[in-house]
Amino acid sequence: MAKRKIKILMAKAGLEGHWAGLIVVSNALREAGFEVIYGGNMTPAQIAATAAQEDVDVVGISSLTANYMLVLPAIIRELKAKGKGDVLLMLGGIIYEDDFKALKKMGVAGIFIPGTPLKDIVEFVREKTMAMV
Amino acid sequence: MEKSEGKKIRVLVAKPGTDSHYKGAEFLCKILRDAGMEVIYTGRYQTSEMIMNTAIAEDVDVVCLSSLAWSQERYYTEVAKMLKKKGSDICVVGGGIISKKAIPKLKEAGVSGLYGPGTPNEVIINHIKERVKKERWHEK
Amino acid sequence: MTTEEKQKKTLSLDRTRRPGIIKTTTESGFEPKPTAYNQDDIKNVNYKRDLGNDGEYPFTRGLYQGMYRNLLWVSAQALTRETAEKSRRDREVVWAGGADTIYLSSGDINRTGLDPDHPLAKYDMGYCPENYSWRRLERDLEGIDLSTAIITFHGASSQQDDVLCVAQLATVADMWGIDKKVIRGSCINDPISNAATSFSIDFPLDIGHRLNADLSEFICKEMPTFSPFAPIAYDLWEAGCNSVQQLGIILSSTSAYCQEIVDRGVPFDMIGRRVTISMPSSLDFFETVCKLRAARRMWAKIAREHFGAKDDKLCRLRIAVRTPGQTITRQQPLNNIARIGFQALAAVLGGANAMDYARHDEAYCIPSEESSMITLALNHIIAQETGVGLTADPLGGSYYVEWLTNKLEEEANKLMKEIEDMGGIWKVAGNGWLRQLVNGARDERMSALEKGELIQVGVNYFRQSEDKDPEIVEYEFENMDKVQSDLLTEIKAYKQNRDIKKTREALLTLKKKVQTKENLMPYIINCFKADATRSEVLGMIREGFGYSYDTVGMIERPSFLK
Amino acid sequence: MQSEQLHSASGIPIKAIYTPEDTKDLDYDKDLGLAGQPPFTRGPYPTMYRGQAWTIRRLSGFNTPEDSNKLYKEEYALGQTGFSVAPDISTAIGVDADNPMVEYEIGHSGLPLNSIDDVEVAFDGLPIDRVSTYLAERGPITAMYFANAEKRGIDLKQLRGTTAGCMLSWACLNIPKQPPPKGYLRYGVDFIEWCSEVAPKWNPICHDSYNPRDLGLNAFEELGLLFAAAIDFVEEEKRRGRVPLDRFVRRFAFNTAAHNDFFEEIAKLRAARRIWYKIVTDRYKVQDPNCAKFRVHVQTSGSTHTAQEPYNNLVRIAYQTLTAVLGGAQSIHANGYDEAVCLPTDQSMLLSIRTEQIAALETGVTNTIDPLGGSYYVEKLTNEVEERTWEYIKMIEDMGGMAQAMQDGWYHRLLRDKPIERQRKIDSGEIPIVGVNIFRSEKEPYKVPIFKPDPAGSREIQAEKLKKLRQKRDKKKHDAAVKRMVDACNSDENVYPSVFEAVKAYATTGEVFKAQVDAYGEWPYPVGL
Repeated sequence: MAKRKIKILMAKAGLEGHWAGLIVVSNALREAGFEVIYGGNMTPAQIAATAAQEDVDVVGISSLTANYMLVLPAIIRELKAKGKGDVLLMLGGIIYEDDFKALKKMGVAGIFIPGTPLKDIVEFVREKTMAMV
Repeated sequence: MEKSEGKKIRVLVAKPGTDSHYKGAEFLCKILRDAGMEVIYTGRYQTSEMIMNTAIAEDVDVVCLSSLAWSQERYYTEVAKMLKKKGSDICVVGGGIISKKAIPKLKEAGVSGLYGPGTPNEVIINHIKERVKKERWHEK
Repeated sequence: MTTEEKQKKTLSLDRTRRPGIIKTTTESGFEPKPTAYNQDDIKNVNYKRDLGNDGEYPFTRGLYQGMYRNLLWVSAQALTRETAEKSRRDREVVWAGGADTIYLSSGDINRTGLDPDHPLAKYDMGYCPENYSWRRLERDLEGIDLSTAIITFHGASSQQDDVLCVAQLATVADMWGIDKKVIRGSCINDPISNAATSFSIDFPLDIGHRLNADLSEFICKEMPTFSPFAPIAYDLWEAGCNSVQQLGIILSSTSAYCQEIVDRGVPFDMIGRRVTISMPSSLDFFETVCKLRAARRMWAKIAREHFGAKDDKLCRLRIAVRTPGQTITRQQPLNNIARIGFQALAAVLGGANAMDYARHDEAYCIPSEESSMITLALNHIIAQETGVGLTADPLGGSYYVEWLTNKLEEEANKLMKEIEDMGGIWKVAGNGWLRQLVNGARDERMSALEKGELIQVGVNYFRQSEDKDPEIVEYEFENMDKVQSDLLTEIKAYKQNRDIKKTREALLTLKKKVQTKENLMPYIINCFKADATRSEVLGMIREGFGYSYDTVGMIERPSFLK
Repeated sequence: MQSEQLHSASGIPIKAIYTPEDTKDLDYDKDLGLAGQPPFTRGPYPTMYRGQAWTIRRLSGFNTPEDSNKLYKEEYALGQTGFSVAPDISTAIGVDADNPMVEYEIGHSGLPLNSIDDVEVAFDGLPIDRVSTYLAERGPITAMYFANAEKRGIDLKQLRGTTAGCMLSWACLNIPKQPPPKGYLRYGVDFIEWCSEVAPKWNPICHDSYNPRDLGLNAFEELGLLFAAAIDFVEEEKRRGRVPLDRFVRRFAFNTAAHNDFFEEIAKLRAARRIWYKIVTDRYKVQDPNCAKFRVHVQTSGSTHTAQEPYNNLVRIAYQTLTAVLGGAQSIHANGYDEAVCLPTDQSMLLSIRTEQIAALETGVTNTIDPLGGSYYVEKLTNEVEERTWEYIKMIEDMGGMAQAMQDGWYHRLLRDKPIERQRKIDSGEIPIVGVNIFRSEKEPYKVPIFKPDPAGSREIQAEKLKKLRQKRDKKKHDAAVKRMVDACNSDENVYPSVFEAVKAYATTGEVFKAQVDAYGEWPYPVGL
């Protein structure tokens, strides 16, 4: 049977405006053949709702204001509540190295700082979602 | 009476080892003279023995050692030790490009100052005056 | 905090309006006019005569057509560690990072003319290569293809050291059976700036004079792709000289050195292609740019008018630029990255042919790998990101730049004339006049710094209290006691195991040859081949000239030479 | 190793050498003139940095007004010569801290300013009567700033500073609760009219192309947007005819980004001055040349920074700063080298101030005015940039002007496509970035010190303050003032006199913005993939 397309929700946690990174990565993933839902700025509740409604496999969050330690727990909580606790969660932007551990523990599968080659991100998603298709 | 105030402070400015950077040392001589001290300059390429001998022969209060070479840590401590061994109470003050690591060891050996490039003159001068005052208290 | 600094601080807290610039004169003391420069200030400029296109006489706008579009400047990085192995290890890192040359700079012992077993060397040995024998140099060059490498010797203001370095290199080439003609590189070989600055041991000028000519002649004939000399204005800057003084002195020396070998019957064609000077990129941005442009134009004229060069290619002056270590501050070391950046950019805008950078941690330690990599990145950022290399001489035509270039040339020519009238550069180097000039310049700069007329941000302007730990990683020497005792054992063994009769003969022949007019280089090379050490070679030359064997007068001639 | 580019960063072909041939059509008096003389190509003021160095300022602010106040005092002590205030996102979108919508935003990438009280705290003890202040907002916060100045007994007529208020940068931040472009235009023009009367020395607007530029636009596209937007404002006032145009444009300020292409950035600033002069005098026939001075604040470009080998950014920042100096900027913000790694540490803050001081006081580039003036290359490049900018302005005007182009979604499509295009060029190596796509080091990168803000708690603090504020303020007075403000918004009179009264009656930031947005309804940004 034909492989189904992997669905990815890309969103900015909260309201900050630096969305160039989000757009660039979303576009790269789409060009790599994934189905990308570009969410733009969303609250944790909106992210979870969309994730459930669209039944996505991956959620990508971008943060450049160091608010991720506040937002991610909320997002994960909301996702679980919506029964999407199993999505592949990735985080990109200005992420402090000393948070990596805590984030991984929280369940963030991939962390990408500025300057990461796009192909690395695409590869990451492909690898991690291999089993899903 | 207190030497450091009464008699002029006598300083030996010395350059141990093969380090050839003389500008710092010569400039130091100038500012110390301008500050009213008697200054003797050994010139370059001195061994610790030579420096110690001159220091004692000239009966100076302070030896200022200047070097931008990495041997400074050992030369400075050596000169300080030799002077102590000879029972002299001449103080040893060091300057030059000194690594952060070396500073505690040098202080321990009794070498004070340890000023790097860009130190304001008055800081050095005051330090020398203070140091001499401290070391010469018994001559009151 | 000193009272003066306190005032600065309170002043800064009470600024009602932004201050204008504090120093309104250029490094050489020119006072630019208060209004913008315009075409009236360069009325006298004739494009064809004074500028010309890139790669055209008088090369004001650059030596080669298209300049960096086609070929970037050579990027050099001096790096030495306490052992040959470590030096190689770290050099390979910077080579991989984009450094172009094998840059061998000597340490205090070599520059003073001593061997590691000299009493004065006991604590100083081991921080640098200490190539007392040709075999030590061979170790540095192990596995390197001499026909493709660029080898830069920097005797750091000790000319006799340059002579011995090149002699050792020639020895290695002979021993490896490599044609010396293919070896590319350069040495400083500038006894006059030694005499002017005595940044290294005061070496007798008559010996320097002879060795300078011998080395130049030897290189021109035997190693035609190697630069016979690169007079070092860099040292003059460090000693306090401004751009005018640098240009005047260095170009006088350059033409004096050329004259020497021309007088020995070497055609100028054999020198002209390799004429190089080493310039500092000083703090003054535009003076640095204009200084390089002026130097090329001045030399082109000298080559054509004085040395009668027919081919314009023989009128090219290559300029290797170094950013001055003296501008590196111990206070807030990371500020130095911006300083090095500005100095490097100015040199590139001036059309430098080679760059060699100070490192931002120099006021604490020998360059760490980190600081070296940052400087390399700086080099690549200018080359690849800023786009300044897109066109040749991008500032050409600027009213201010052309005015300043003219002004520098004009003033420097005056100084050259003055030197000429006093009997030439050798004369004034010998009679102390040059040294006086330099000392005067030094005192001026020192007092300017003291008075705060010359500003060093973080040092005499907005100085911070220094309790904060500077954000640098110092390079740490490991186990120097062992390094040094190993070195002593090694040189002892080397002296014992050599064929002492052969060594003795070679050395005594050298000493004899000093009295003749013959070129000493082949005899020096023979000494090295016979396993003589540097200070032995030097000792023989000195005695041949009637000086003491030891440069610092501490030791006697070794018994086997009695 | 050889430089591959043979065209400038914005695609202008660059020849191997420029000669007098390239500038033979240059008419010195018409095209350049001396500094301080029309067309101001060589600088807006006759003595430039010889008379007065540029303002050193950094956009900053974090956690709370209290913490930010400490930061501003520190910056000033280090030699910064102006304040530059970044409101946090909640303030930027005009939502008060106690609104659940901004639960995670308080104190992030700026400071919250919810009322005149917060403004008072933020500027407590700072010499705002002598030093100029830049407020990265649209008007309401400035009204609070003015009110606070009045309270401190400072004559508004003497107050110096700038209000950002530019639709370009706001729109591309893509944040909610924004009015449509025509609403922006209306309130912006209202604010300019009001300022030109109550605070004539204040720059009522700073047309700002930094954000779009940093999203991947090139030099002349940046200028094109900048001037197209400025023209919209003038056209609007021309239509209204409430204040004479010379008074209206006199204090226009501009804000651009400094990128890597060294000479193109310098040429850009020189061209910009000539273009603005032509717009004001030729197109709008404003007689007083002082109204035609392009006065610009330049910020080094964050998008050129790398998280790899962060200290390399010190070099980029130094060169970008130098382009601003050689280009004749009036005010410069050198970024922190670590902005791609973390929020700037106090060390990086100090370094960026030092970088500007080294350029100003050590390099001697300030010794003369427009030092590159006359350079065959720079003059030619200046002309090239100017030409292309005019074309770009025309293109936008053909779309009905900047506001219309935004309304139609053109602007946002541009901002969506440019970053993608830029990233492609980086991946393909067309844009070389040292340490990223060339000379990328395989080794473990060295560590730089990290600053981690902890705004946790800021929200509670601010919410608490608001609670107190709502209790303490005179409800009757407040409600009346707010009503007047709402009425003004819904009529076509100038809203700012009523805003001024409202904030003095302790109307909150949220209340002011709500009134303004409600009058037009929230504008849904046309952004998506």
